[in-house]
Amino acid sequence: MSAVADVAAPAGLPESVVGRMYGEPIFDLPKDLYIPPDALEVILEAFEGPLDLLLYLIRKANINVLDIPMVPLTAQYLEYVEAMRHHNLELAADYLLMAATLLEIKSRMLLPRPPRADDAEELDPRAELVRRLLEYEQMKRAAARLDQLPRVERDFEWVGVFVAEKVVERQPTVTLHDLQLAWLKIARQSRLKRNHTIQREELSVREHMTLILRKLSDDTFVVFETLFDHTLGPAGLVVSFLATLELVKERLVVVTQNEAFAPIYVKRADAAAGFD
Amino acid sequence: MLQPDSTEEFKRVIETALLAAPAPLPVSELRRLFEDDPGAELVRNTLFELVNDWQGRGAELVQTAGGWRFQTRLEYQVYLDRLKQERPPKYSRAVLETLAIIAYRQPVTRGDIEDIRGVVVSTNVLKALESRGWVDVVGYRDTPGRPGLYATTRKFLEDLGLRSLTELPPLTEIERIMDLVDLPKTEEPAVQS
Amino acid sequence: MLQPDSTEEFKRVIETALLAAPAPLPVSELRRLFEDDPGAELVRNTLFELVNDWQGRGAELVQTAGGWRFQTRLEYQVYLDRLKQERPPKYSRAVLETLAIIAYRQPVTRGDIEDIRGVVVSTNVLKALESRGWVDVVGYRDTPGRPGLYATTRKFLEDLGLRSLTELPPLTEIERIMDLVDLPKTEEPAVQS
Repeated sequence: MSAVADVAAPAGLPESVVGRMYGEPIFDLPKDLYIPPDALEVILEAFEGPLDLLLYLIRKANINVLDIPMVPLTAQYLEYVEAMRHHNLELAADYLLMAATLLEIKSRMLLPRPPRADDAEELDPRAELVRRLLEYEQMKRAAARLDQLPRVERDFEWVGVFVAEKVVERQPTVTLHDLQLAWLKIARQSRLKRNHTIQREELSVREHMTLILRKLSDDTFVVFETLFDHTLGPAGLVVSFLATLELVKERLVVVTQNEAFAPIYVKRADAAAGFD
Repeated sequence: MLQPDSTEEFKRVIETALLAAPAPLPVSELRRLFEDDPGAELVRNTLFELVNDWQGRGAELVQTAGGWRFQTRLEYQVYLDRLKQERPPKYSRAVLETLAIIAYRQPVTRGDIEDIRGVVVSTNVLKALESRGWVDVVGYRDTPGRPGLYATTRKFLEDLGLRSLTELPPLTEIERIMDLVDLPKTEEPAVQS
Repeated sequence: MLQPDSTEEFKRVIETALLAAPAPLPVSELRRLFEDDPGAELVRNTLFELVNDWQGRGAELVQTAGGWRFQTRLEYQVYLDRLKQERPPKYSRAVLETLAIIAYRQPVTRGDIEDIRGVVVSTNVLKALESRGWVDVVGYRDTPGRPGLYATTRKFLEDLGLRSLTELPPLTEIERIMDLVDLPKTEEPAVQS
């Protein structure tokens, strides 16, 4: 970053430093505007453009920006530009444009002002230049102050503590609605729905089919009566009975009775052969 | 302030570096915080002090392969999870349909499921449901190959907040609506009963 | 543990979330940590308590544009810098002045910036600010060429620890001088009083 004389010079540099040459700060532009060839390039880089250079000249000469003496300022500026040209530095068009502007203002200042018909206030040819200078100076200072604000990674760091998580897989959630939709998709796909409309009663039977199969998991014969849970009440018993019949029909269980009124045994159809 | 002027301040520097570090810091790195190397032992003792200081807090100082770092305690995961934007993953259509068939038609074999869905049911689908603890094999059908009979488990009911299978959403009503609304969309003209 | 069972634990949850958050958390987000919404006031009071609790520590709880966040105190940067592989970028005056103009005069086009600075603004300058995430194009001016309108981002505010643009350093000093002149900021020649 190049440093320049500025009220709000970036931290660490004296205000009067206008640039650096070979690492040594340059504190002043030479009074007579003779600029050593090596320094010129440095100085050119030190300014952000013609407005910046003009502001420097104005502040340095302690000129009231609201009442700029155009003749000496223009002369100084032109000398500076001339010096740059003398050293064959490629002058940015912006610098030449400003030179033309200054000359134009100066000539308008020198002309006798034509008496105006009305009492309208006079136009100051410098007004626009002053406005631009002040607006630029304002932004230049604002930039320096922004740069001084504490900034992350330069002046402080965000705190970021590692988040420990159990290495459990995040399980998908399923809602009843999902199940319903899934079934409807199946139904839509096939003609299943005509044959397999699921009724509540049927579902209850199917639930008991599963319960009975779980009770028969030992692969052994179980006494028929023990399959029934009497706490379920009459309706439950009927459903359990229907479930058993359905299991028989689907050939999932085998029911045996050696003789009339003898105990009825139930066994999973896939169980290893018991006594037969 | 180039060197901390007290042991308390020394600890604060190490704590602050660990709080802001994007990765675990080994002792060798922590020594570099100071202009004059405090040595490994002093740093290590300070780390142990910090571990104590953070007892009972929401984060803890732990030693990992890469060095020391602060991390949140597992008990706080339940809170932090609520801030996560990401939705939990969704099961594929195949998994959901298989689950629906097992739930509504249990006990069913893999073949039954394939008959109903009209496509082959991959092993992964059934594995996903089994490892979730939602379905299991409750028996075998006495047919060639003795295929396993799948049914839903108690955990399935619990996880979906059901007391019994009869509390599954009834399908008749919606199927009726579907017959009215969606019929034109089916491939083959369905036969109305 | 679904709800914290004490106010101390409540504070710990909020503290832990803030320590672990990758971005500032607004009060509205912090309320979401809990199964039962504790309300904004309780959360806000807890935040103020935490600000106090962290007095004298190496990090502080601050409020930025996006919400609340822990950051290290400026005094500790001298230590933390020693661990850094590379220095943070220093911005040229061209970049800083461009940033200032965008910040104070937004939304502005590149042409507006060039008018104020009196020089051509190189593409690299704007690129540097865009890649830092500090400015972006928020629209296009309806003039020939439809130039992009630049504005500062929330990240700009956060990175500079500002809650809003109104917290930018005031321009009053110079504006006072300009008031004296009372120059219209238009293109027409101004009228001197």
